[in-house]
Amino acid sequence: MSILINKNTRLLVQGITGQEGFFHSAHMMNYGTKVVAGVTPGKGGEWVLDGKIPVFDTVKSAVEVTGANCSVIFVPARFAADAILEAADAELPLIVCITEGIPVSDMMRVQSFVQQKGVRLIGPNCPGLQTPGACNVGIIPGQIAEAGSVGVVSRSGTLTYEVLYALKLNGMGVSTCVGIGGDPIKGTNFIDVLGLFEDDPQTESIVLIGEIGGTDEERAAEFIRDRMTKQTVGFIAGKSAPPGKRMGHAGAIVEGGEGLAVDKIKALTSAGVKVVDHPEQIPEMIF
Amino acid sequence: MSILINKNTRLLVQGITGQEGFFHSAHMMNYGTKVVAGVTPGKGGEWVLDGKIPVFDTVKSAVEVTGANCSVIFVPARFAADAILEAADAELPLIVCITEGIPVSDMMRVQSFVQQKGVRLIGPNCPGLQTPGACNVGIIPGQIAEAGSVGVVSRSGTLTYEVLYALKLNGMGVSTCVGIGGDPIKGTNFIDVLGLFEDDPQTESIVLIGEIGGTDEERAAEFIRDRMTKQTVGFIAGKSAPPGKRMGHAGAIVEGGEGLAVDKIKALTSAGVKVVDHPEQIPEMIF
Amino acid sequence: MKLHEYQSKAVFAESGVPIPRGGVASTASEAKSIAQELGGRVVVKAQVLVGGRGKAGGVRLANSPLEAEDLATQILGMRIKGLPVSKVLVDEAVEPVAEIYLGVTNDRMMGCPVMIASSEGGIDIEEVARSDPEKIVRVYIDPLLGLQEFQARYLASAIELPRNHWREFIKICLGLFNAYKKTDSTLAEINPLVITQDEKLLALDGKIVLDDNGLFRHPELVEMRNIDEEAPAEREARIYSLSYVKLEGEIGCMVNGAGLAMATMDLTKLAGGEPANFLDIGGGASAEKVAVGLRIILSDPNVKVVLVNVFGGITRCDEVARGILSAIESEKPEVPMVTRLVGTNEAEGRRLLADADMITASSLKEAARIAVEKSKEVGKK
Amino acid sequence: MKLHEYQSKAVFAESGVPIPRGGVASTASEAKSIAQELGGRVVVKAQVLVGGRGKAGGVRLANSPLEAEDLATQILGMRIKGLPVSKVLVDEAVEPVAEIYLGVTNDRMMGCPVMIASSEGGIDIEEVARSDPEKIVRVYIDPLLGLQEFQARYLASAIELPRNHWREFIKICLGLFNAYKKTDSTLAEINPLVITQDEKLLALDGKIVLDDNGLFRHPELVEMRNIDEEAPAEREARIYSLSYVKLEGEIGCMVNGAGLAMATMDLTKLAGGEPANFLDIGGGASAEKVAVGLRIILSDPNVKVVLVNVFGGITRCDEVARGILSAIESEKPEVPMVTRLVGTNEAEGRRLLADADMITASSLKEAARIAVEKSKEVGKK
Repeated sequence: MSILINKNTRLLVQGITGQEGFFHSAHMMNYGTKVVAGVTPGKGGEWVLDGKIPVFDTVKSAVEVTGANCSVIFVPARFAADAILEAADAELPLIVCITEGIPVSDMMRVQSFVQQKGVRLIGPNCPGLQTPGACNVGIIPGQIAEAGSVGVVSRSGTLTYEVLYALKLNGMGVSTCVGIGGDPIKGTNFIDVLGLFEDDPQTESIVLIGEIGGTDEERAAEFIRDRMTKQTVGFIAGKSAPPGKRMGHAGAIVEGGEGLAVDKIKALTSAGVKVVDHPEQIPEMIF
Repeated sequence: MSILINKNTRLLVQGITGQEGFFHSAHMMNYGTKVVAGVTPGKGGEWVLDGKIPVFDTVKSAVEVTGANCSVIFVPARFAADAILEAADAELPLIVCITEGIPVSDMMRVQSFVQQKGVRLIGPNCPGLQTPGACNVGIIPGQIAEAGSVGVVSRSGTLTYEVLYALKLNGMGVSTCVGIGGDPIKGTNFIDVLGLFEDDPQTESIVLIGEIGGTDEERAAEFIRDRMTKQTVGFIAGKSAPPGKRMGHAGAIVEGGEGLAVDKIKALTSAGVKVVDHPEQIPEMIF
Repeated sequence: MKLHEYQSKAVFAESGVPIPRGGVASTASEAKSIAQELGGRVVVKAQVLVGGRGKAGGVRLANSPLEAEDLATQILGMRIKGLPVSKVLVDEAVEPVAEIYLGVTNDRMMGCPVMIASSEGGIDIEEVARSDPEKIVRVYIDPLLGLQEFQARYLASAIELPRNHWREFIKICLGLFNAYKKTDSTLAEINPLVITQDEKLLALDGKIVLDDNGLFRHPELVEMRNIDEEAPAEREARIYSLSYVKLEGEIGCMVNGAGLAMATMDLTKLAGGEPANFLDIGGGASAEKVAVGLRIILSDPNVKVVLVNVFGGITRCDEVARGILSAIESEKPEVPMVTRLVGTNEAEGRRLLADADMITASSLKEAARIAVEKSKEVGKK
Repeated sequence: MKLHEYQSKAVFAESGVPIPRGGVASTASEAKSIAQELGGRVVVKAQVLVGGRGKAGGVRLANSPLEAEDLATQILGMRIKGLPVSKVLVDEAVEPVAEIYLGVTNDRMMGCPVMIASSEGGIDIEEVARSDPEKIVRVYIDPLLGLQEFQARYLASAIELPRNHWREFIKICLGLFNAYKKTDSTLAEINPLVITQDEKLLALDGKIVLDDNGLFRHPELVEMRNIDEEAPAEREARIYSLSYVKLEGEIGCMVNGAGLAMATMDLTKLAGGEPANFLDIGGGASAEKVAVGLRIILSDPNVKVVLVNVFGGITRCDEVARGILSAIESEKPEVPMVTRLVGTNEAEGRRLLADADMITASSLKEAARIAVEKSKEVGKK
């Protein structure tokens, strides 16, 4: 078993006729993901991707017609909050938002509504999820991971690909890879995913990739100490980042003495996590 | 046993130094209610009611110091939403709002927050609750009911007193009387209270007093049909009220063909409720 | 409190809802100059707070400023369902291609605002609800979040609005919701919202009902109240915070508490009479307020008997009695009065009324029975 | 994006927060006339987007317009922590009786705004957090409901503000929250909020940090950006949507992805070097963007070697190679370049770079090691 997505995931793509949405929909379909519908307001009734995927005006009608149970969002930042709210209102149990650059004020409102509705949001500003061999939701390249027993959870994109690739080169496979995103306020945190991995029989060990900013890794360390039985290997990016500067990701900033890589490494290490110095070291730490 | 309030209720009065709050606090204390604190912003540190009741600036501090577990609100309408929000934020499990005239827009916001917090609001625009012989929260006169086995739930004030008095004249006692209030949007509805009465061993039969406007009574009828085993006697005020006119209570209006007394009486009757023609008939229907 | 069409449309326009060009006139010559300024055909519309203006001849098309003047003269002289027309709205005439209904109101059961749209605009939405319920589409709005674009899009899609109008329609939905919210309305409605021949959306008629409890936040809206249109009794009741509703019967009722007042009316009817009014003097009423209430009842020429029913709690029976005596002294009513006082200071109240020419009853049922009997006796005289 | 003190205070004032009388000047003579208009003592404050102005002599009291002019001349000639002072704020001088801290920011962990107050204002709140943590009071704000009066009252009570100031303080809290919300800020702070000798509250200094992601909603705020204060490299990066942070080391890093860019810097450091910058070219970067990125790196005179690390996904290695070649052609860099390209179109990318004078590495670790070695060699020359 994997977590969150599998062969039965019926995927809806919000923003399917946009450049990015279109490009990645094709990739996801090639991967074998069941893309069942797209939404672009004003384009309902069209068919895209070799006439295979119907486009709807609203999420509600797309879900009613196609039975989609997961949505991935590729709409521009200024429309993304509305898109997430629409998916949450339609009570899609899993919503994955790839979009980067959503205002924090929007995300706070969205988060509050999503929690009220009891649905799960992954992201925003994330690469999505991949259950190798079964389902790919988002933009994680398809050829860099094989199915296996390592669960991967990460705040980063390319750095995660690096880790997946290193695992593959070392003959190790992945149960599910979850990119939770680099924004300060996000739908799903490390501890949510760690809990799912702990309960997933396929997952035998876990790779956690964190970075500077916030205290998510510290909370993860607490959770690992108190609740996890499976082995966890960690990497924290940004040891060399100066305080007060935003390192690309909206959430990657050390502020008021909070969010330092060294504190996160300390917390994880004392919770029993093996924290490596560079991503290519990860495979050798897993046994 | 009674419902919602009893001898262990530790009551906080919001607006205790106002004319109404002060007057009714004295009455409630005379009744034997454990009034433990008052709140009036800017008057924290004073003592009122013969120096027996400490006044606090905030609900939070009042609760911390006195362990209050119920609040009754007497503040003017324009400050009432804030007062309810403050009580809900302090997670007081029972909040009773007597204030009349709160804007509907305020109540919609308040309601949403109160539900998120998981606390119970009674009212607004209600006379409060009384468990005869044990506790009186609000403005129901103290001498018109005896302890007993009849549960009373009502959208009205004086009409309820009339019923309580008629019961008393006929030698019948009351377990708890709950005035849920005459506003269109309120914290607690008939079905909430009916459920509590159904589960309360002391309550053997129930009097439900409704009025025109909305569909609360219709929903109550459904609930009674499906879930209640105890005898319920009903009265609906407003059979002679013309449509489109507001009969005093903000919620007492027949609009768009909805809220007619005749429909409510029909629904209740077909759910097995004995609906009487005038309040003084009620005692003879209870056995 | 209801706003007039012209007032509602002004509120909508402030929130970005497009309305026809036009102006409001109190005289025919004002109407003429507005028509002149607008040019072309205009529509002259009576501004009264009651439905059915059109059928009553209160909405007329004029081909010229002179005709507009003429029609305004006629309409300004009308009474529609008893209400005088003191203003007309003169709008550019628009020939709609389609008529849509769009409104937002409070949903009591859901405890939140609901926005309602229908492709069948231009007629009463309750009529559509009866005849074509599937033509009505609703979205429930989170009171904390407010209306979201996706909800407006859903409405556009569900009423099958042509796609070229979506952007504008969504803007109008958001504008209407904003108007509803910022005025603390209980209803804000555009009916019809039309598609014009040049492919624009326009709010041809509008209605706002304000929440009286929210008026303290809107002194600018309170000023829009036209007191000329209020009956004097209603105005007096409003000023003294009495809940008063005039009815058509002959038994005047004065009661403390809304539920008890309705029950008293109902019982009067059950006993074979007809209530002349609903009147709730509220909790803890002063003698002055009681006296005003009684004066309002007595000012209704239909009233043949007065029934006072007070269950004292915060309200003190002696205070009520004093109010009654004071009104009797000033008004010297010739109709019989039946009183039933129970509760706080009941004995003192009865004592005060003992010398007045007053019938007392101990139960509500008895009081109603006597009042009806008396009303019939008066009728026979 | 940060707003200057004078800009922040203007935003606060619009939301009803009281600020001192004053004006902003770009020249000493403007400063003089503002001082003249204000009368009395004034304070002349350097407007730079960096802390520690006071210690650097950028905030001075003037007893006369002439003195204000003199001080403005001095301050306008200063550089504070490397930033030139191009404007001064001239405010009426106020002698505070008490200094309060009041700020609102986003709480990452709670996912909502938090308002923070302290009776210990006038100093950095992080310092108070270290020395007197119990002097800091927080209220978490429901993002849909917004700040409520009871929460502001709680702050007033918890910082033991004298009661006569509560009403005004609550108004200021609501105003500050409104300013924070309507500008999509991540921080809006009044420090200090002072009680004056005539018992008034006044926002003596203010700071707003805008959410760059929210700027599309605020063209009027974007215009407040003073591009003179940006380093040219930062400005170019911003225009091309590159994430660039200048650092003090000698190894220039160009990477796709923020996390990978940090990891590359970290590894450089682990190998004994110092990164010269953080630079994320983003996902799916074009050759042009890559070339701009490389130019920015090469414009830093400290850079002794360039390390390019690209893990191709959406980003294509051949496109990156083309960008590198184009930058090499135009910039003709003399520093060695180490590249590691993996993933989409990796072979084509390597082929393109084969002819250029370029060191290639296959692993990240190896790339970092070589880059550090090369930087040391350069150093020895």
